[in-house]
Amino acid sequence: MSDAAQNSSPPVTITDEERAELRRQGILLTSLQELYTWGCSNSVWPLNFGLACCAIEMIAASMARFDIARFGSEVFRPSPRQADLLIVSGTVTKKMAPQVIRLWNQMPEPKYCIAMGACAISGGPFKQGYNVLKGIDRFIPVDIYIPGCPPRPEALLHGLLELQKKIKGFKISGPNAPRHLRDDQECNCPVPEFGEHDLQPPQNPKVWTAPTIVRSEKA
Amino acid sequence: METAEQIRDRLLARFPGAEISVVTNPGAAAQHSLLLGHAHARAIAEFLRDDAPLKLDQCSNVTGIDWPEKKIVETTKVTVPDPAGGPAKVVEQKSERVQPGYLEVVYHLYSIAFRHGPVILRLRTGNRTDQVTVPSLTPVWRACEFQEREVFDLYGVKFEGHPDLRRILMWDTFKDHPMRKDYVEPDDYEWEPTPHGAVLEKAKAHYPTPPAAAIAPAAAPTPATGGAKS
Amino acid sequence: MLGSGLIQGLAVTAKNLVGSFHDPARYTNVEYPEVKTKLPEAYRNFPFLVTESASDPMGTLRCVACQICEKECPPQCIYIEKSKDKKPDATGKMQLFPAVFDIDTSVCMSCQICVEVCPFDAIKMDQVFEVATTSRFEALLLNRNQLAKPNTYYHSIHPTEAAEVDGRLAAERKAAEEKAKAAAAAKAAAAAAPKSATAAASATPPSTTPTPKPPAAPSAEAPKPPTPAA
Amino acid sequence: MSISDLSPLGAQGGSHVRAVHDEFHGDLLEVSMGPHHPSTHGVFRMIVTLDGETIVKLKPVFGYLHRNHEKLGENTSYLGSMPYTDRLDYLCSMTNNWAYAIAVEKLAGQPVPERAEYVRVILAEITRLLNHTCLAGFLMQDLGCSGTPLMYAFREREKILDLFESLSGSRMMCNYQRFGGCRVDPSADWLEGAKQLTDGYGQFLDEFEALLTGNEIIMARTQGTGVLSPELAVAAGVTGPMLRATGVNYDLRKTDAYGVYPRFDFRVPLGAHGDVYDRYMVRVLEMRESIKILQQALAGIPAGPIMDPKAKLRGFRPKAGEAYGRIEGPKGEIGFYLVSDGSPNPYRYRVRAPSFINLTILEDMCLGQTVADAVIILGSVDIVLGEVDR
Repeated sequence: MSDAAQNSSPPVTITDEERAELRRQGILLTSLQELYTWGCSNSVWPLNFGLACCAIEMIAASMARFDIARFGSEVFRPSPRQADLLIVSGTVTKKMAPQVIRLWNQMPEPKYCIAMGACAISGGPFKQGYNVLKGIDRFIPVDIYIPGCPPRPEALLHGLLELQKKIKGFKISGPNAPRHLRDDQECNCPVPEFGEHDLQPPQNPKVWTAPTIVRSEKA
Repeated sequence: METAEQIRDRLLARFPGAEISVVTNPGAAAQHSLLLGHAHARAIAEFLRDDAPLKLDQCSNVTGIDWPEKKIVETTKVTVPDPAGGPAKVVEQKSERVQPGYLEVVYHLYSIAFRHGPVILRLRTGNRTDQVTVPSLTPVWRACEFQEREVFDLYGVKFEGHPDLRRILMWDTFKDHPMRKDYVEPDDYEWEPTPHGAVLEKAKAHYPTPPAAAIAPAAAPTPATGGAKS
Repeated sequence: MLGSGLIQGLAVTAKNLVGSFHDPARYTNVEYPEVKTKLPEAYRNFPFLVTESASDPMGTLRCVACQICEKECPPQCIYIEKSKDKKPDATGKMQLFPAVFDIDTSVCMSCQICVEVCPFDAIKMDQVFEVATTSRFEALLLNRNQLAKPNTYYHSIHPTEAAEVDGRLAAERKAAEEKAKAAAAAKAAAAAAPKSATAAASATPPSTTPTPKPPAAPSAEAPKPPTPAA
Repeated sequence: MSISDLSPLGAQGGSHVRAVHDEFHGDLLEVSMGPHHPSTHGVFRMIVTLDGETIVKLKPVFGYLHRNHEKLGENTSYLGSMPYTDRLDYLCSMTNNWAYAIAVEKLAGQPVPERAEYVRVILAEITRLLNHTCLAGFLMQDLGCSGTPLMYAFREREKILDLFESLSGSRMMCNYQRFGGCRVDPSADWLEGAKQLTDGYGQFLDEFEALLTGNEIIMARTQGTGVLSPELAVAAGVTGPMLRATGVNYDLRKTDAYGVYPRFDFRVPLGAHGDVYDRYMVRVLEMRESIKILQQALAGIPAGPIMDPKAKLRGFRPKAGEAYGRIEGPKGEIGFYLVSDGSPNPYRYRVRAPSFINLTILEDMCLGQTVADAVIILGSVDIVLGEVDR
């Protein structure tokens, strides 16, 4: 709404950047883009998929008090074919990981992933366990990380709003376009096999590489 | 309820020649247990279940414990007579022996009918590698079914007579027994920003230098006494 | 009558439907981003470090890098490196300070054990929960600059607890000052008394009172951390 | 595209649906329900063999949430395991805390002050209300009443969670009990809040029962479904409301008389048929008894310390020995078996998880029932996967 109001207000000042953007894409495309991302961001349907403790808070977020329906995400689909959003809500164990990745592969694009809670992000408190995956982002790309153990339902809603913000920033063409609008990017992730001691392979190097730790002072 | 000793004596009277001994628990709980030999274990379990004064009809908890081989240094004081004829000296002699390791299965039995318990049974394997079989008590108490499977999965104890002995928590192709004390986890310590202790040791393999030394100097705002590190 | 149970149930839903228009007990929705639930004072999410002053956070950290929280943290998400030198703390004692203090909030389980074990009231629980982010490694690993928050902030989120802590710290400080004063007085008295008396006096008091030193003059020797408040 | 591509289990877990030929039954169908299934309460999986719609075989598959709780417990201190127990049965963290605290207190011979015992009883009974209400909501969800009962249940749950949060600081993961007492002393305001909740809960239950108990569809679906005999229940170690629904009078609050339960006047509701409806009714009646206990406990809570003054928080090292401590959790007997070797970490840390052991007889209850009934039978067992797989 505010964007539209800004655009229609009389003293229109276009920055050079916007001018360049307009020149490249045209008014039609940018309006279409706005419409597209508006539509996408306000109808994010999550997959009805709970793993552990955080799933209870996810259910709580969909109940009367927090009411995720206010953001257009109350339609928890039981089938991955009808879902846009995978909320990884809980500990992903190594035994469960192939199934989670398969579910991700079965979701149609555009699809998003929220890692809800410490366990989904990094393994959390169960990180040092032999059967716990140290973060679902070892295998599938994650859009939003919500730390907390478990995050409050409001925190999940905040994460969802962040995701909507991210979707609203998408371009429909060009090099910054999201994965599903481009031909050169793979949408599916390889599913690991159960090995004798661990998953094979233990991570997907296309999605995940651990940075080296540099303990410099950040502002 | 009878004490562990009384139960043992009654069992010995009923099953002459059975290996039954009381394992005392030195802790505050004082829940003593009965260590059973393999030969009579199932018969004894059935007896305990059906015995009129005990009637331990509920097997509440089944668990494994791993006791790896342990080196025990024993110091014994020996009096050595002084060859010079003086008073005898007390000399400490150290002897080292290896206590063989074993796996132990513990059963906690209660009686719902008489509301007493626990009577604790223990079964031990011969060692931790090849003699890891104990008799299964699942035919006596159905409650042991999944729990014995769990002990098999996590400790590698084989239960003889179990109807469906498969891995229960880990996947079928998994090879290790992760609850054993000497289990080595798969190495996935690529990102350990806050390591210490055992985790630091494992994370070190993934960093060219130990993380502690790789730290960029902290540009600490200088406190009153000048705390800036070089 | 068949169907009466169904009708009764439908009456309940109708009551709730109608009730939701006028009864706040039946309309519990909190319209989150616009309206926020008032968090209870006890609410905890992630830890933060308390500093005495907002203008010089790094100079007035209460933390003395004793590493107790690092050891006690169940998921091991705290990483501390001690400083090489010392700075005076609030009571004027020379203390170490953390050169590096990192908390991995992607691992933290908000259990509050670090707060409970901290003898210096230096680490407390924050209430900020809107921390969703798009990047994992940098954004979720908080360093000491990000963790440091002034005592006034602590007062604003946990007023009762903060007042209690401040009261305790002030009492400790006062006790330390009085002790120092008494020790100084005793020293002066001892100096005035004849030498033999000094020897006798010095034999007993130092065991109960700490080294008599005025708080203003920081000493170079390692000070012991203050005893945790009971 | 083959069926195995469609299935979340793929080739590894066997396909989702598969025809099995059996010479006695003709063609049987093997259906893999879970680990991603909307009605399996988390990541539980059952491999169900069907003859038409009738179940002829059902094999539960565990381990999809096996988080190595016991191994982690052996690597952390006694205190450090306390927050992990919250995450076992994540609907009832307070009772898990208490069961663990009671086991450690047994191990170390640690006394608990009277006020703390009262607070523990109050919290445990509130947890029982919370768990049974949510269970009823989820069970109705499994039955097909989408939304409404669950939504009412969660409305009440939020009230309880607000209480927990204002006391312990967290909605679900309370981490509240300590060895020799409780972490914080509940204020008079908090106790007043608990009183209000207790007083209002009866009214909610009346409404909830009006919605569900007399409903003909629920009766038709649940009565006579998933019948469990008392003999089998006892042999299989089934505990809690599951066992009492079969008519066996066994409640640890009465038999073990732990805490200050002997001081309260309450009854143990028993079922007669052992079917799904009885399990639901036993839980509803238990909630009514819990309200009675709460009223007595809130009226009689004494003043005094909340922690034993000699209790140690850090450097807690019980001397060598072992102890098995158990309490009546909302799901059944939750017990902790601890072996100490005198070090700060337990040598062996074992959780006796009620919902894991209650699943032993899942197949027996489901045989001969239709596949739709398997879902509600599972729902009535009341499992939480955090506890089943640990």
